[in-house]
Amino acid sequence: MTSLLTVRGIVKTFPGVRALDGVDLDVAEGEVHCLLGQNGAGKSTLIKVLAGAHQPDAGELTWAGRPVAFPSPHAADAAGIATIHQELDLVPGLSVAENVVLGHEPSRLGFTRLRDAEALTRGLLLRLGHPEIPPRREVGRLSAAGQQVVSVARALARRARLIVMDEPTAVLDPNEVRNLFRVVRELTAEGVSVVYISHRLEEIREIGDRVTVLKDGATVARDLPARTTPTAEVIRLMTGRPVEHAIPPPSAPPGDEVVLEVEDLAGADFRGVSFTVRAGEVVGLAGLVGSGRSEIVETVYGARRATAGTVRVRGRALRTGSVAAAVRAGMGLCPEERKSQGLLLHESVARNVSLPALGRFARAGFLGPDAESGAARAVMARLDVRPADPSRPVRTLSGGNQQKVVLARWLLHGGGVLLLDEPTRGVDVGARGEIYALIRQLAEQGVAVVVVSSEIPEVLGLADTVLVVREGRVVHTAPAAELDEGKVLDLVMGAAHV
Amino acid sequence: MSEQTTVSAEPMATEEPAAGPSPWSRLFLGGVGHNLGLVAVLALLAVVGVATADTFATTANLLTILTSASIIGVITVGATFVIIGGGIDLSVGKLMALASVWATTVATQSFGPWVMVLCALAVGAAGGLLNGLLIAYGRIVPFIVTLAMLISAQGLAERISGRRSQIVTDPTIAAIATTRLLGIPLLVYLFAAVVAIGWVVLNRTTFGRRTFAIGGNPEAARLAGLDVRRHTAALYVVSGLCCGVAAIMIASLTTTGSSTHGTLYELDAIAAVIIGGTLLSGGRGTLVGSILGVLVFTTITNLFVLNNLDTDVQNIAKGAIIVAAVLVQARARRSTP
Amino acid sequence: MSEQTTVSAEPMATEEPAAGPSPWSRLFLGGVGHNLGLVAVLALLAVVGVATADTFATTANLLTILTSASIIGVITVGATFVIIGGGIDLSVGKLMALASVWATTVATQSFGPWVMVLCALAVGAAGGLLNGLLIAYGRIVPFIVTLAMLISAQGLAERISGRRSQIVTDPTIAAIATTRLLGIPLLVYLFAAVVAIGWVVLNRTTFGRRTFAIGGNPEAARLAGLDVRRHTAALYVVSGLCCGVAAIMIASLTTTGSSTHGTLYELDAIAAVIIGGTLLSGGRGTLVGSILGVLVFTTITNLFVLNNLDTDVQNIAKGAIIVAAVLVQARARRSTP
Amino acid sequence: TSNAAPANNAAGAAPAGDNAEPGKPVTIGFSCPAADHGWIAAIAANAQAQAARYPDVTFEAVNPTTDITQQIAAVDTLITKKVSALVILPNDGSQLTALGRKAMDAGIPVINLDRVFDSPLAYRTWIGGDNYGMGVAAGTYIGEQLKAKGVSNPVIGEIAGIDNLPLTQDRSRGFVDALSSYGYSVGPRQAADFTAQGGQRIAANLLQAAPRLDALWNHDDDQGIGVLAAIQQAGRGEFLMVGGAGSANAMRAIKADDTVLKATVTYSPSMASSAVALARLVAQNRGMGDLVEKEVPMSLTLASATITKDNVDTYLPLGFES
Ligand SMILES: Nc1ncnc2c1ncn2[C@@H]1O[C@H](COP(=O)(O)OP(=O)(O)OP(=O)(O)O)[C@@H](O)[C@H]1O
Ligand SMILES: Nc1ncnc2c1ncn2[C@@H]1O[C@H](COP(=O)(O)OP(=O)(O)OP(=O)(O)O)[C@@H](O)[C@H]1O
Ligand SMILES: [Mg+2]
Ligand SMILES: [Mg+2]
Repeated sequence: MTSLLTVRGIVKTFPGVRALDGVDLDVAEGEVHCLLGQNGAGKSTLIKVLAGAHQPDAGELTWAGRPVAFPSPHAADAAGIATIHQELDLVPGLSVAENVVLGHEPSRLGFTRLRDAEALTRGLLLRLGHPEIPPRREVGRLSAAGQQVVSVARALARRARLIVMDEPTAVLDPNEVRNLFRVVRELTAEGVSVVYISHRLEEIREIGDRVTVLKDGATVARDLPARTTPTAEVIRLMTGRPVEHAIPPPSAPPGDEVVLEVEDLAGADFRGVSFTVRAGEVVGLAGLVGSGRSEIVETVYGARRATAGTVRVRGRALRTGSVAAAVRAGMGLCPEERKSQGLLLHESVARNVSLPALGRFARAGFLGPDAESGAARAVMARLDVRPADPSRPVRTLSGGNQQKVVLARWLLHGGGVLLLDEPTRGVDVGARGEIYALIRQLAEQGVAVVVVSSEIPEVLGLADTVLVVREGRVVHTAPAAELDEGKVLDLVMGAAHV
Repeated sequence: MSEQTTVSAEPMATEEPAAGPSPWSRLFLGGVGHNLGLVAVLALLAVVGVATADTFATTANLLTILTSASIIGVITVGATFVIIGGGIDLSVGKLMALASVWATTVATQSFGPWVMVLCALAVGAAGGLLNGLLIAYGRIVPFIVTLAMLISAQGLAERISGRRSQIVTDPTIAAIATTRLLGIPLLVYLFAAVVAIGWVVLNRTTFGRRTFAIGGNPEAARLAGLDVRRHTAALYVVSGLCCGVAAIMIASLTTTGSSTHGTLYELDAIAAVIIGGTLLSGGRGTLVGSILGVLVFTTITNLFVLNNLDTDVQNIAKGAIIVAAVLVQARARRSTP
Repeated sequence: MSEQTTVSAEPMATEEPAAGPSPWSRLFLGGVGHNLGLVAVLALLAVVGVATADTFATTANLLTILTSASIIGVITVGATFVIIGGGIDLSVGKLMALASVWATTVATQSFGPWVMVLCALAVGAAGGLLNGLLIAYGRIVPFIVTLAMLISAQGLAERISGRRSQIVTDPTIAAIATTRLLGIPLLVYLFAAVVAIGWVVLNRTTFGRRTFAIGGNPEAARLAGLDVRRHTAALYVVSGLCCGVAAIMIASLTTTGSSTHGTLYELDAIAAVIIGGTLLSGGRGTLVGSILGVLVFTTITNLFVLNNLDTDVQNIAKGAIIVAAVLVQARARRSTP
Repeated sequence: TSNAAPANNAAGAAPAGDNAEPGKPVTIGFSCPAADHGWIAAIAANAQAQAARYPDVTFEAVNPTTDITQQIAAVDTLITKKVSALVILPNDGSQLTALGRKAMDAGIPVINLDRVFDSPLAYRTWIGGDNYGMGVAAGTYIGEQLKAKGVSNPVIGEIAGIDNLPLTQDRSRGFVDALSSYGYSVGPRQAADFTAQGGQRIAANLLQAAPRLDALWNHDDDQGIGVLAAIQQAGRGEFLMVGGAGSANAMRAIKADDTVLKATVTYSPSMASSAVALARLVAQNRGMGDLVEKEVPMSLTLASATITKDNVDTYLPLGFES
């Protein structure tokens, strides 16, 4: 294998953080090179260096045998590196086609040739298995999964020699992951190299050729064979410790008291949803991306207006369309989009954690300085949020720890009902295990939990009862013990699955 | 409401096509279609006009409305670019005043009309460039930079003019406001030309589409390899150029160059752009909407004068009408797909 | 320039504590600390003042600066709340004018000073409430609502006053501007009191904390169970109340209630808030910064008056100084952690 | 000081008679609104020029401003400096009354120029134009002309200045009163803003409101430039127009007699020259030479003259540049 890209000793510091501290990486032509590491290990920072979006403080890049520097995204692009960034990097107000060609618009005399752009886009979407996405549709109106597909299409449009994918599958369901992998295989067959980042280790095993592991901004292992290195070994390298990444089984059956009752609930895109959650029970919602699960839990929570149906907590009906009422009744929601829906990124951890329970720390509306930081410190310790400093701005925490902050918020608020929408999206294996353990622990304390997840094993492992959602209807309800992965997959796909 | 709830946080839609024959007509209809509310408001104002003033529906009066709209309209075209690109330009009115003063000094006028036009355009573009450089490369927020420019341009205009209205003696420039082609004032053609050019640039050129990208998600635009800074600076130059064109127009219309021209135009222009459906945060908007917004404002003024209302009543009513117009517009938006 | 671009979009920091002795002093120093640049600008202006005008450093002159700052300062306190909460209020100046007119009608004055004060506060609060309801529940963008309010309030103030300055005959109200305690004008105490209350509310109450949350991420605040709409409406009431207080102050200082009061105060207040480091997009800012911003503006004006500069030169210089001040401020920010 | 170079047309007179003799040296403080208008620019220039004619006068002008609080602060500095007399043209008379009172109490005589203070205790002498009289002059001229033409039921338009100012209302009142003595009334009336731009905008729309006009009074010659432009652009000429204030431009147009502008009624900025002369006399405890009284009178209202083609040459030197 000839080496396409060689990275040596890259160092990158942000004010107060050493994000990269001597990273080495070798990418060969036509391989899928996997980059692994915990949240905050520096994966995204590294690929931003490769994309010319960050300038390294030290270190060397060699591209096709020649030393290079990428002073701007444009330079990396010109060299033949295309990047799919972790945060959705699309312009919501532009059409799909315009996003795909952004920066490389086919044009004559400055006039964009929209037809050419649309034809190109249509071809790429077809190749990605999504001919149904109209090239003229505004990107902001697509689902998260649809947007991810557009990001991939955009990278393909560049005809690059190296495509970097930063957690492209976080918002994709199994069907679409399969589609993506097919495309990746086609690419590598043509000699294109792919750097692939994911927290789902089984994906690495399926698509990867070699693995490089980052820890605390440094390379701790290079060029491990992706298919043969034992999972436990990879996790040990990433975390520096052996981690139990299986989901702990429930230690006791749930109680009898019904805490949450949802009856015949309907919203814009779902109908006739009824279920109950008992104290200590975990109910899982399985389904494809876009099947309406998020909409269901958000409607239960009052964040969206229900068109019909009632939600009762401990027998008392909630006012529809009022989050405040739901929170008062003891409900809490960890939303799907952590950053845009869950966190005040620029505020401290303590202030994020105390937000719903703020009144408790005030006397007649007045707060002492750092009134809540003690309480915040306590819940942070319970969840092992790292670093354990309540005054740190949340944006400086890694993804997994940010997720824990949202959980900590509801732990501190202490209601009886917790709604978790994709609680482990973008969370590394280590933190994932901790979140699983926490959900268990809460259930054992009598909290009624609803979990939405696109990862079927996760739903099956966590839930006592599983609801399968398809196109806005609950198509199947069963105890988790009666289901297995294949069966659920059949159910979520429905007739579409052949 | 339906599934739109997900996106309802974004009250505006771009000139995105629904579905139609050619892409050109699609885009144009899109622009109007999304502004049906404003068209309805204009129609309503017209009904009120016809009902309350017999002269409202005369050609002469409609041309008066268009002529009144022409100057602030040209400025609004530039403001639309800046706002869609994620910025704001408070300096437009006084940049226009400065350009009008500079172009009408005795010295400039002695060189004839072309030099006057060039001078106005150059002053506008230079002011815009300074705005743009300070914002894009000096990294100062646009609000502050353009406010400072407003203040300084006003001072400079006063200084140059000695705080006197400078009379336009050049017959060619003076003739712009009095010439008519096929019965329509030249100023209206100029206005239409600037709008047309602006529309084409915004919707049909790479520059225009990149403006949306930079306003909608500057980080994504940067990662896509766009030179966000240069483009941002260019947007303020566009706005400055529009001010230069408007300066010539107002010098001709009032037969003067004066530091008092364009007072509060910045608020009028921004209000027209926002009423027209452009997001103040950038990334989405239509030029057609902005122009409709300008027409709403100008028609309101015309109605007031035709009905001989007192200034105080005019003001009270104007505020209420603006709010009502936006409510109608928002309702119309929500009910159309 | 390089990689900083990613984070440079966030030039400002909150009153977020660095690390220090007591939490209280930490927070206060935090407010000043993050505004070291502005303090430096003020110091620089003071040096220029002492060098160019012998009367600059006199107690009388410094008190003149503070008195001049007091009215726009009170308004800026309200504007800071609104802007941190993610909104904007263009109506402040004319809401103040309306309140001053209403509180000084012959009828109101006949009821004595307390009723006058109550009247001003009620008018301010009512105007703010109307703003707030239209924005929070009518879902119209703040720029448009408050611009409409500016225009209507102006008209109403003209209507009520019959376009004449109404003389304050009540001796108690008139005395506010002339009374001094320990040599310091009562207006300055009032200003200080409003700032102190504003600071405590913003930094020490759940209301203030929620204001930051709502401005920083309204969706997250809503999903955390905050009543974002009610809170947003309340912010405009706070701003309106500040206008009411300012109305009494200006009525006393000028001994009149007039529809001409407060012209362009909206731009001054917003500029002070932004120069003070508050993000126009909301979520972050300090009250101390806003007040320093007001002092910078007032000191510049004072310097100009003492040096007897022409208005035109004043304006040219003022624009340049504003840009320079923000550059100094930004530099200072970047170099402190 | 504002407009350092005295304008070449600055109105005023060299001192004559007894009062020409230099008296005790005095310092005259001066404050007026910032000029964004030819009339006010002329006020500042005239005051400055007049003061320069007296060897015994030191002229201290504070910088002009449109912000009332700034003007208060500026005049305050003059009081602190203990000038011998103050000439004040306030942005708003009511709002500066307290300060005028303060100066008078401190023993500094105040010459109140044009916009009047609320209390006579706040000034020693008031000198200003006659806004009401201006309206009367305009109304009378228009009345005479229309009567001579024998027009019945004429449509008479009015374009005011800033409606918010008391002076605008006084002018309008005088106009209405004078017209009513001819049995006429005002038809379309709109307010502009003393700028050429405002004049153009309002006039363009007003001409649409009135398809036929017989006469139009425009309060201000500065905004009149815009009004005339709009009239020309609309191709109208069936009526006669009267201006206000008396700018050099307007006078030249009247003299040329090629537009609808046939007359203007004065509100001359020469009053600033006179105010400085009065301030000097008051500060030196002298009276007005030709009067019997030993003191300067308490109040002087200047008459508004009507300038037409016939007398324009006499007034041209007093006209101010727009
Ligand atoms: N712009 C920035 N400013 C300051 N710190 C940053 C910035 N970007 C990243 N960091 C910090 O650098 C470290 C590495 O972050 P990075 O995003 O590269 O991690 P990652 O491996 O991609 O994690 P994840 O799996 O959660 O995506 C983290 O501590 C992060 O907080
Ligand atoms: N391709 C698409 N285009 C437009 N809207 C879509 C698309 N896919 C889904 N949606 C919208 O998303 C909503 C359902 O998505 P929701 O987020 O509730 O589902 P989900 O099962 O939680 O999926 P996800 O994992 O993406 O959150 C529906 O309102 C649907 O209209
Ligand atoms: Mg990452
Ligand atoms: Mg979901």
